[in-house]
Amino acid sequence: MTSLVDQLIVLVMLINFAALGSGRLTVAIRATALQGVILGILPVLIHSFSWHLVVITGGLILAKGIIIPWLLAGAIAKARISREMEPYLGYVPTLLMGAILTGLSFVFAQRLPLAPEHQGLLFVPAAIATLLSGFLLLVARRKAISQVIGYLMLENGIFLFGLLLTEAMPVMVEAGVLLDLIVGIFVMGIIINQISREFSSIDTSRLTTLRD
Amino acid sequence: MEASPAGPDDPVSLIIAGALLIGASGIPGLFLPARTDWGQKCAALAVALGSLLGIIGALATLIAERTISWTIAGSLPFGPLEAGIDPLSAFFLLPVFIVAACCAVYGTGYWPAVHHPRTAPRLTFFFGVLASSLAFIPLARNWVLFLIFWEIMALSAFFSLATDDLEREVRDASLVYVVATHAGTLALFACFSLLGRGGSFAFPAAGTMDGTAPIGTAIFAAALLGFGLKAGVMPLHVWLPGAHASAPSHVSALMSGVLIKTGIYGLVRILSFFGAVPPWWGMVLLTAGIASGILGVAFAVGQHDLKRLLAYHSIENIGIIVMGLGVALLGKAAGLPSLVILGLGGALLHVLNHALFKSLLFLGAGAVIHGAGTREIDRLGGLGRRMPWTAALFLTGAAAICGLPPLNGFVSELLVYLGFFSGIVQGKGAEAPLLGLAAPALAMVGGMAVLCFVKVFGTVFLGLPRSAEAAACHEPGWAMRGPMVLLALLCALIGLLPVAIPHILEPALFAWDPQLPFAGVRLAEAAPLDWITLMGLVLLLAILGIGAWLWKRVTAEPQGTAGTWDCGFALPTARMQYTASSFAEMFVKLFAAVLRPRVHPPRVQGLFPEKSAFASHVPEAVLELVMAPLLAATDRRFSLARKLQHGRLHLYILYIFVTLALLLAWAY
Amino acid sequence: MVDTVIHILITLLLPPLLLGVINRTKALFAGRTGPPLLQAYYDLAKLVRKGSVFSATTTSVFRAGPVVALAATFTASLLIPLGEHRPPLSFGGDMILFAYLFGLARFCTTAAALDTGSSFEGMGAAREATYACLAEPALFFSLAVLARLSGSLSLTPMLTGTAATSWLSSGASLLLLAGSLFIVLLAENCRVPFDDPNTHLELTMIHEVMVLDHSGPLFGAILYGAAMKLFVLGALFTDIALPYATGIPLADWVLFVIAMLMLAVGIGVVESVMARLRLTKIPQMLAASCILAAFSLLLVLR
Amino acid sequence: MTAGLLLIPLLGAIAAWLIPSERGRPWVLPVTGAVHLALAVEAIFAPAVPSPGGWLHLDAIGKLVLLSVELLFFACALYAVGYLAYRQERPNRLLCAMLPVCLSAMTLVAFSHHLGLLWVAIETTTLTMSPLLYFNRNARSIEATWKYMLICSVGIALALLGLLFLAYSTLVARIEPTLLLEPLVASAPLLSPAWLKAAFVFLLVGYGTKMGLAPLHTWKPDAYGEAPGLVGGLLAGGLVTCSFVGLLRSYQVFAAAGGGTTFHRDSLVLLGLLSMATAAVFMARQADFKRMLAYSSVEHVGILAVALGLGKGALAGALLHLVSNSLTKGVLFLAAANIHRSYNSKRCERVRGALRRLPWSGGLFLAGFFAVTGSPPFGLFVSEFTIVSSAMTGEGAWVGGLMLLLLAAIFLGMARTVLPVVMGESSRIEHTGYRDRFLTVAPPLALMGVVLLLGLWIPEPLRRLVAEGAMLLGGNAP
Repeated sequence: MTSLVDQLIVLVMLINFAALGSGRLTVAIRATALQGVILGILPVLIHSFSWHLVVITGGLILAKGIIIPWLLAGAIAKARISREMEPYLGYVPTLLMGAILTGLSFVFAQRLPLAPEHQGLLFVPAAIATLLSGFLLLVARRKAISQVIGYLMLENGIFLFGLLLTEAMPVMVEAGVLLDLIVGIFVMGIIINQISREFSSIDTSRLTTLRD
Repeated sequence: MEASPAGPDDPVSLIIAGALLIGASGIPGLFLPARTDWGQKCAALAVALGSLLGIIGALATLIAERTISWTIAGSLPFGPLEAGIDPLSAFFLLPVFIVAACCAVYGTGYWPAVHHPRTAPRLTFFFGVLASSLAFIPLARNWVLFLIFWEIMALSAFFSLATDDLEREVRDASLVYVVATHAGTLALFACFSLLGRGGSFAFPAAGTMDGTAPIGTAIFAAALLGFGLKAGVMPLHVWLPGAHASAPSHVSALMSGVLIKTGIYGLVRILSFFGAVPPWWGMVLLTAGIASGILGVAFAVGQHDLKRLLAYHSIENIGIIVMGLGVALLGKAAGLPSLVILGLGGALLHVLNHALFKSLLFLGAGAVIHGAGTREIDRLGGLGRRMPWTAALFLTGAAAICGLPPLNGFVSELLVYLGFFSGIVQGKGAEAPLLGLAAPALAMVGGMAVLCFVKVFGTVFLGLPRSAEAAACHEPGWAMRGPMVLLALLCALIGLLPVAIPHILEPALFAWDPQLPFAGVRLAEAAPLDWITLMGLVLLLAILGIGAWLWKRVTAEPQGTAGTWDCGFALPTARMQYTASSFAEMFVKLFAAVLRPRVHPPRVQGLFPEKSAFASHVPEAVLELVMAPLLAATDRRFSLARKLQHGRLHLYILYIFVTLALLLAWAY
Repeated sequence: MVDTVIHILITLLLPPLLLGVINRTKALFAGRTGPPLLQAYYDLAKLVRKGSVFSATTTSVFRAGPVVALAATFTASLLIPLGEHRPPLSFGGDMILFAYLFGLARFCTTAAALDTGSSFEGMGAAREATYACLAEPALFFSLAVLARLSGSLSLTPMLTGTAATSWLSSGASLLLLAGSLFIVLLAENCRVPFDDPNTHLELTMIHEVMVLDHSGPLFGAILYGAAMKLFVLGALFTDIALPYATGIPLADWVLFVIAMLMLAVGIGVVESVMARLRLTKIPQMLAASCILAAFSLLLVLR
Repeated sequence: MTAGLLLIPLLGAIAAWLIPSERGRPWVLPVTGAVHLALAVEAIFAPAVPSPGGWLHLDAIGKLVLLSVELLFFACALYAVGYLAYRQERPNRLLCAMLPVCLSAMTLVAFSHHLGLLWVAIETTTLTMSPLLYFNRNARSIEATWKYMLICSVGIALALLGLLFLAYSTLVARIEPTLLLEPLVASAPLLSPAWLKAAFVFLLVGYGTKMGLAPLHTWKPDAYGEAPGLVGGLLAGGLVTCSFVGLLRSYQVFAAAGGGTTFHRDSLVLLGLLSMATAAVFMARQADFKRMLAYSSVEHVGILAVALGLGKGALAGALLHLVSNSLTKGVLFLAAANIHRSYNSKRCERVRGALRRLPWSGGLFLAGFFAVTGSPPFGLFVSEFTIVSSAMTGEGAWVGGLMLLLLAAIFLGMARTVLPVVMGESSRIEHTGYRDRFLTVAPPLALMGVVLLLGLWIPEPLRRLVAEGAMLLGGNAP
């Protein structure tokens, strides 16, 4: 079981690189969606069965695998956005940075003691690596929509870690977190729409009128 | 002098009632219709009445040497708020009430509501609040309470000062003032926090702290900064010239006469807590005093704005006061009680004297502005003919501020001088050379003050009018003249009858240092106060005798009238007279290294040159030549740093990331 | 009482003679006969009997100026010991009153000068007031030295009795002090090399230019006041420079008068052998006198 | 009552959504606010009873937060009526519906003793505010909204990870995993220090972003500058307070954990001082008076952080500061909004002489300036003086000194912006016809009155609340 879990986690990390290296928005969206689905599957593998778990699995897959990609795709279609990522930082340097950050997250994870039942699992480094990859996307991509993708990836990293604590988190809180996430993405989608209407572009490098 | 709780029949209740009456004096005026001066007149009456109560209360406290304390059940998180009065506080209350009453009455003539319907009610209100807070500050016995009154004073002074805010100059002055006063308040935060380390913000008893401990040094430094900013000690005086010049004259008089003395009060009060002081405190104060005295008057000589010039003289006189304090501290450190008595006595008496003659001068300057419409000295002249009262009163003030006998300025300067000379005679350590330097320095200050006031008086009141406004000037009404007459009389009274001074001064000195009464030195013995009366009379008799005889001779022989000797020049005009700038030119050149005068020479070209102009002025050195460039340089640096807020979102997110990374790196 | 009367009489009568002696000395040096010794008395007597002409610009300040100046100088003269004799009035701190009375006199004469509205008189007043700022510290340095040496705060003990012994104990310091005071004496009384009482060009004058418009009895008061100032400051100088006393009162009075006349001769000699300084050099000279006095103080405080 | 407090605003929101009249709809806000205020006052005076399970518990800190949020909201709600009456060209349905939702979320923040629930509530406040930033519907406001949304979302996500770390530290310590405050505080000394530290860093950065600690404050000037005044006031007074509660609750756990490390306190002091320095730098020559207010907010957040980092006596100061700051910010933003509307500009070079054109608003702006800079006798003086003096008492004297220096620099910068705006002759630019009216002046005036009161006399119940709150944080009572 443990090896399957670790394989899935490694897959999550590989998806990070896919998103970092791809030049297409749709690829990145699908990558994060796939991550979301994996996040939904993982708790079933590490915890024993409970209805709580079912709700979480269902919720995660529904939110991250279906609703959010759909919202984003809708936003792209509505705002008639070209499908390029338009990086500030080229793809190869981004990938290199991603690799370095993943390495660093392993170093950092070394410092943190694990609970006995999680010994040997890659959750912590993978979570941090995903978080950092999300950051990288946020920092290195020009388009508003790609920044949303980065934010999603960052969230995925956090959820990945959260899976270790599924039992500690009450359903209500979990649901609230997910709901907030969805509403957040929804609002972001609306804003992107408005941006594209106002600036006839969603290139965030144009959003620099407010400064000192 | 046991502290006793306050009762309703105490003199302090008179003081509080008076202060409250003054504070509320401006309120009715806010609600009365504009264009009536009832509110203003009632307010002046209330201030005068309140002041009378206050003066009675303060004198009673001084003469009875009472120390009273009580507590206000405060609910701020600093515990109960102690208040109280002792002779030292009462002494500082005297100038507050005297000057406030005079200025309030003067204000009805100077800033009449009929002519200033928009600003007069506001000004009257804030003037009352200002005067009231000035009266409450010496009553605080708790740092928090002190700070509250302190800031009410600062803010109401700001609003009074900014009355005429349509003038750019006034706005600039208000800005500088408000920044300086807030900086001072923050320094006091530090000072009072250090004093309150024990957990209580109540004033410690006099002589209970040790000044030689490091914490004492920190307190002294913070107090010097905070109170020095308010008092206007060089080089912390930056706000003072502009503020005093720009405020309505009666507000200037109150600010210069009383407000800046609260800084002195604070310093004196804090120094009273220390039983043992290191000698270098006194040296620091003495040096600061010398610097303020000499530089203050030197800059004054270079001014040709009447009120700005007077403002620089405030710095000079604060310097004299601080010199006196320095002598007192040196005396305390060296165990020479006569130095303490003379130095502190001179300083405190000069506080009172300066309040009297400086407010007299500012009110006189106000009368000049009122009568001739300008405060540019070089546009005035010959005012004495049409404004004889103002001229005579201004002359009295001028002679008093120069420390000339037989007026009050001489008495207090004499005490300070005697402090110096006693130190020179008795001193053993490093203080003697410093005092040996201080005495000539003060003498030089006196000489320069004479130069400056001859210049002012001569250019403004003597000679011929240099402009049409000056020619058409008029004497102010009695509402403005009366207060000035009172102040001038008080100046002469103290100058001629200083024998009464120890009765009100000694209790204050003994409250400052409780050990002092046992030192066996009395003010009346240490200073020749009775001789001053005698010498004043001799001088007056000599003047009268010589004058009478000479005048008899003059009137006995034929008298003729002619033009002034003009060396044969055919067409002299009034504009050819020596101006204030030309009078000061020689001096300003001598001190050019410090004063840095700016000369804008005319460009004369060709055979028939066009009309051209010559102008020169002495800038406010610290503000214009140090602070402003410093601020500009800081602004430039800051605008580089402001590039960090560039509007690029992805880099903002990078900031978050970097912060996170750095904190994690620090944590692990 | 007798001393007081003599003091006042000498103070009132001697000053114009000093001017005569100075002028006579100068005349001798120039190989002239010169005016009579008592010429100043004749001038004064003439002036008080002359009519006055007032400028139309002037006010009462112009008229009061000479009066107050003379009164202040006279009051100051009551504080200074003449030779070894106590002055009529003496108290702790009188030296400060002494100095400030001259300040009062200066205030009045310069204000009176400005009252005429003349540029010339303004110029003179400015010079007078500016130089005084520099002369004043030298005087106070000297007073500080004397206070330290005598251990007292009054002119009388400073200048009588102890001076002679002080010459033995701290002669160097007193020498510097005397030098400084002599410079102050010349500067305050507008003598060469600071000013030339006999000059005839308004632009170069200091004291004389201030009184251009005064006439008649008031001008007489000015001349008399100037002579008295020379006398009083001269007495201060001779008290220090020539501190010899016989112990016999009458002899001491004679000794003092002789000392004063010697001083007048000395001034006459200086005026004869020295040229006037350029106006711009005067502050340097005064600063030098300050430095002399400051050194002197440093020596006694050491 | 708790349910009422949470649900009544939601009802108000629904009512606002349903009312068709643009003119009548804003009145929902003050009505909701008044009812809510009445209930809240009752709740504040009632003894605190934890809800079953301990999720909701209005302790002293919660009461203080509820009080300040409540007063501010009511003032803003009343103001909104006058403000929206003037700006009828803008549809106000979203605004009127979202503000009560935000109130509900803020109430939940005050009540919440479950850190996860607290997080959800704080995130909800963020979300409800974002549409309101876009009230003016122009390019600038959409930019501001986008930046606000993205940066705050990232920040709050980091705070979530911090919470998860905190929960995991219980797991490592073999304790029943929980995010309830009381058990966490009780078992704090047992928790894994390594995880705790990591949790603290993430919580600090996360909530710090939401609060606007430098250098995480970058969204603030944009959002505050472009939002309508009342929204700005709620952001600076309400939302900042709520996010600070997030930090306070976490701090409770770390303070209880002890363990000899001062990392959490040092890092708070560092970020706090950095925020004050940033405010000082950016306030110098600030050309836009609403952005200036944003930097003032950064400054005060910094002061709060420093106070929290100093601990002991400063904690009471921090709690007082929290209350006074939110009320003062209300005054400043509402007055600034009036000035902005009257001149149709918020550039300092165009706005001059506000005291002449709008005597009340100009005066309030000036008074608010003095209050916000900690001048006696206003409320912030009491708190700042408490903080500085407790800094001076301990080993943090240099912190106190540095704070004073920075406060002076900030005052200089702020005075140079505020005084020219209010003083002098009213600038010649066209008058928009917006004048001081009762509904747009009375709310900030009332808040100003409270701020003044807090500087002169702190009511006994409030004093007690502050003392209890400081005890909860591990400090000593004043």
